[in-house]
Amino acid sequence: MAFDVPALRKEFPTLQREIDGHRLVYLDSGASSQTPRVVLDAMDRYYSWSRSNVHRGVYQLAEEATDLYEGARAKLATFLDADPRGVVFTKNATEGCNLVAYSWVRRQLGPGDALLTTVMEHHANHVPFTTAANELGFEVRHVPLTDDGQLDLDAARELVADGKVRFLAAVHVSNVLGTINDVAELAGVVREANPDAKVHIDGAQAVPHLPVSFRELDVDFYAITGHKMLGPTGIGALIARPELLESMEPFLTGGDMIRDVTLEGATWNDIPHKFEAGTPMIAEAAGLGAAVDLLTDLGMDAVREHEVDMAAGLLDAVGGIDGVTIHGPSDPALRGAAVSFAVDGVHPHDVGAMLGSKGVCVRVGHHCTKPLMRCLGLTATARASAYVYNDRDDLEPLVDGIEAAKTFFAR
Amino acid sequence: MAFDVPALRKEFPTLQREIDGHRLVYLDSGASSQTPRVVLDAMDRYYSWSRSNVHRGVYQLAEEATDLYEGARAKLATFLDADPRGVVFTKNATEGCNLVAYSWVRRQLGPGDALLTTVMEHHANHVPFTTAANELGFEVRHVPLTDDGQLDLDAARELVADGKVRFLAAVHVSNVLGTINDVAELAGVVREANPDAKVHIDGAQAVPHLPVSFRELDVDFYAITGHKMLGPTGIGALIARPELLESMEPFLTGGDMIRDVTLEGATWNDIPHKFEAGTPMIAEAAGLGAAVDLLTDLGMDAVREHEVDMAAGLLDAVGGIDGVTIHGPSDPALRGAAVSFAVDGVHPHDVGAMLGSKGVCVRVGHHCTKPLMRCLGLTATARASAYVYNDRDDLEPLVDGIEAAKTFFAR
Amino acid sequence: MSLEDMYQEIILDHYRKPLNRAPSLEDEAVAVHHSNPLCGDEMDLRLRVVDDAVDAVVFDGEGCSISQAAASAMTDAVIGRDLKDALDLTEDFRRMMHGDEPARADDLKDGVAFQGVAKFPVRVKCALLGWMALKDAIETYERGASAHTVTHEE
Amino acid sequence: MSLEDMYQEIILDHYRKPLNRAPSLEDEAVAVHHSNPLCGDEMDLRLRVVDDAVDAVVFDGEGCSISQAAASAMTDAVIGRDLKDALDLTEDFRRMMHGDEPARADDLKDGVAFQGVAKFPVRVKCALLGWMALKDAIETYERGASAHTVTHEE
Ligand SMILES: Cc1ncc(COP(=O)(O)O)c(C=O)c1O
Ligand SMILES: Cc1ncc(COP(=O)(O)O)c(C=O)c1O
Repeated sequence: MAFDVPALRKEFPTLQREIDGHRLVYLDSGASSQTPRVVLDAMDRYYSWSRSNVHRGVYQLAEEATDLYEGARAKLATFLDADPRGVVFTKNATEGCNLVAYSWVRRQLGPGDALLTTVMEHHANHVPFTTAANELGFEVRHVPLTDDGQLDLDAARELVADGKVRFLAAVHVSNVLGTINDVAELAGVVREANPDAKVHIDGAQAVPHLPVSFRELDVDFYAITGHKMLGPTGIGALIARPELLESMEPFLTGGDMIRDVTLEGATWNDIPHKFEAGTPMIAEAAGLGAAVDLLTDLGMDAVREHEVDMAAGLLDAVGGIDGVTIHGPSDPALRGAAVSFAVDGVHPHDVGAMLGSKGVCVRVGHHCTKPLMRCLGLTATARASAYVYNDRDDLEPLVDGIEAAKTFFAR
Repeated sequence: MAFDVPALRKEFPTLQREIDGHRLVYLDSGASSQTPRVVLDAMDRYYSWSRSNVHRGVYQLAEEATDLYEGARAKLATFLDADPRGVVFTKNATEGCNLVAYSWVRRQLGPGDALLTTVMEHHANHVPFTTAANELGFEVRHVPLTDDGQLDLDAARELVADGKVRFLAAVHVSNVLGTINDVAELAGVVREANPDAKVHIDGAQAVPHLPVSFRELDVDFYAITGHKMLGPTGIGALIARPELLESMEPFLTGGDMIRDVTLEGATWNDIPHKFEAGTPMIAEAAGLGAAVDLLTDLGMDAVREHEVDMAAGLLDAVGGIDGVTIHGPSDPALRGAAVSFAVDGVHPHDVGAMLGSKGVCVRVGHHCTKPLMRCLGLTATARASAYVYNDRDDLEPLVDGIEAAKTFFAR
Repeated sequence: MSLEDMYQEIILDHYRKPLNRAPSLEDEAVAVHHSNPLCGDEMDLRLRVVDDAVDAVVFDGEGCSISQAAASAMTDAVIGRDLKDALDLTEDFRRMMHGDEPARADDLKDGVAFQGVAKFPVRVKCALLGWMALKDAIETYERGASAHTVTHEE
Repeated sequence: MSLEDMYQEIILDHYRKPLNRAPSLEDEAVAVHHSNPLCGDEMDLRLRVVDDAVDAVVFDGEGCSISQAAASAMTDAVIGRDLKDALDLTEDFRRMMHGDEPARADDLKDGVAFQGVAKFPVRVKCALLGWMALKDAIETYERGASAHTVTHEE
């Protein structure tokens, strides 16, 4: 591991907290990550030194704010190996998925067309498209899972064989199973059957944890969210091919995204501004820029290496408990460090509450993936998800808490 | 004046800055206000103590984060005299206007219908509706101005006479003219002709500066934005009648806003959550809550009183300069403290640049109101806008800078 | 926040040995199915009415300890009460879950043990699931219907 | 950031006494109208071409000192150049506005005085307005057309 976890952990204020005398063990980064001081400082610098609106200001504060905002866009573009003209800031990944649903899917797909997605999508990458399908009359098809929680690419090949699939929406890394999908290959399957098909990937759980190159993935749209990648709340981004953005009608309209407005109508600003209506998330962009700097400093290869180690540790430690079943791939190399599990005879809520009382934070519930839960015959799971500030010292409190829940709730 | 401006000013970090040896005189709060330390502290507390995601967490941090977020909603509801179930958090006012355009107007209006708006709208309250009109074939009508920059209610009466107007979108306080519109009366005009008509008000420039009661205004929708009311960037809200929200289809879809999801479709969560898709602006809500507390402490009546005084001061000081013309009402009681002006023979950009070089921040351009600019026969104005931290000491640098621009750019 | 604030022994007892937990009921008047999709709790509740009173009520389903125990304690508190009174008691429990002192603490029987749950907003809906199913069953009965399915979140 | 960084005397001179500012041009080949709606700048530019070279160019319109002065200096730098060369010089100016050192500083004549504007991103588009209108006029001419209107933002 190339970075020093205990030293890094010191940079995250909330992690210094105790809960009822227990050290806080934060294993819910899949829901939202902790925020390091450098990110808070970057936002504070904006608020305390350059506080003003961006674009078109003729005074120094406004120039600085614009530089911060556009500078963050450039940083994010470099981090994801994308063209800054294709980086649209959104409030979260969900807005990015909706942008694609409104500005591309709803304007392109209709009766006779099909959209391909998977059974493991987060609601963010599912509901915008099924809602559109129900209103506009196109078909939705679902790539099923193999037994070990991978996407079934053979089934996908059959699903696209009739050439009707014009759009793919798929998740890069599952927030429940941890599965890392080979989205480039899946995109290839879709494009082989229909070279004009467009591909949208939900990268909310990928970008925080793996090196991602938008150019290499060679997809059309890619949604991310800041609060899961050490950044602030209230910001995300949609990465897209610039020429595709140029051809699309805007989604949100209003100030800043226009070229000209008359009483009768409007013409649009250049991309990416065409898709950013109203006053943007200026402080949040500055914060996200700082988060990207930190991740770059840590090195995404090192982050990934650390997480393979944490995934292995979680699978061993939690999977080793009597009566515990783990969902998702058993090979750490095929997955992220978000590990969902079931404890025989103890409801996930009770597991989570017991862990919470011991300062161990995990998420319980359907994780915004109800269709996947139904596929797996589950209603809820408990999920421990690790990130750069976790290390193997965090496993013991987790295991102890699960054992305590078993004892406490034994019927 | 009930509060001590010099003492208050100390609470705003950026205002302590100097620009090239000049005291910073911030007169661009119409674009974005300064942020006081209490707001930064509230966000910092969330990030440094309770950093986690909201809703459904079974550990303490998540409960605290949820309380912060929902607590901010309750504060905002009290501040605006509205039902918290009708308070939908958005990323800015623009998103609020788009929500109304997508979830109500686009689903209700069609050929044969008309939408009433005014010529003084900000693009945020104009483009979402004209774009919808152009796509769906309903008509858009515009309330014109009287000579002193007020809405012409007699003309409005004629515009609604045929009963076709089903929707009104109007600005509460103009960001260019400063005019305070009697939106309750305008709403009455529209409803008299068509009792079922819905009314949407853009309150972005009103809520920071005046006491506003959603209940008393008796409108259907009301959009606001946090960054103009001492709050952080990245958050706003749409206030709406709960029963209306209940009857509407959601706009953005994804996690958190659903009740149940199957592969085929979804059902929606209760309001207001139905309209809040994805991880919300948690820190931003906490910050906005603190801003609302501060405004409540200052007292909105006192804020308004202070601004009438500042408007009077600006009108006298700037209007008194040779060759300067002021746009908008000349009576401070009828307007906010955003004052647009033109300097004979000097382009607004040059005025703004000169002022900026002396530490005086004003906005120049069309202020996202191109249709209004065309109505007034202008292409741009310079605008000085005051807020709670400005006082009459800020007028001298403004006047000196305008005089300097006159000299420097004299042809 | 100690876990014991919420999981009193009395709650665990109901969880471990639930009262009136059964998949069917003879001469049932109404069957309702309630679920809380946000937690994945599912509950079937069956009600037998005699002389406008709760003659019998059983529940079945899946859920966390709080939802199961609360349903168990609920059945014990409402059997024998006339329908109107059972609805009134339901309202008392609901208010308690939102932080009020219960007005009918004695009538709630073991239900009062759930007062501590009010401090854990995310679990409130678990405690309410059985009570809300009961309320729906009574209202369904009063409407003259015999079955109802509700997917809800308090 | 002193204002003088941007408003050099040479710029103010062009602003106060613009060269080739006129509402019409005899034997004009092309007329283009450009506007920058974000600032409200408007510019009419007319071009006369003789032997594939800029024989004359005039501009008119409304805008800030930077846009007016830059257009004035532009006319002075391009009159007499053949069209291809004028386009090349335009590109050099554009690059300078984005922070590069100008490759043809001498040919830009007073245009080099605008180098400081590159430090003020919001004013860059003002400085470019006249040059972009020229580029469009030449391209319109080369397409064989005689008029063009562009609403743009650099
Ligand atoms: C009158 C008015 N409406 C709407 C807006 C848009 O606000 P935001 O940019 O925060 O969406 C503004 C701010 O510029 C405004 O002045
Ligand atoms: C896989 C996946 N996609 C999308 C999202 C939505 O992200 P956000 O809530 O930030 O919009 C999440 C986060 O919960 C996720 O895990």
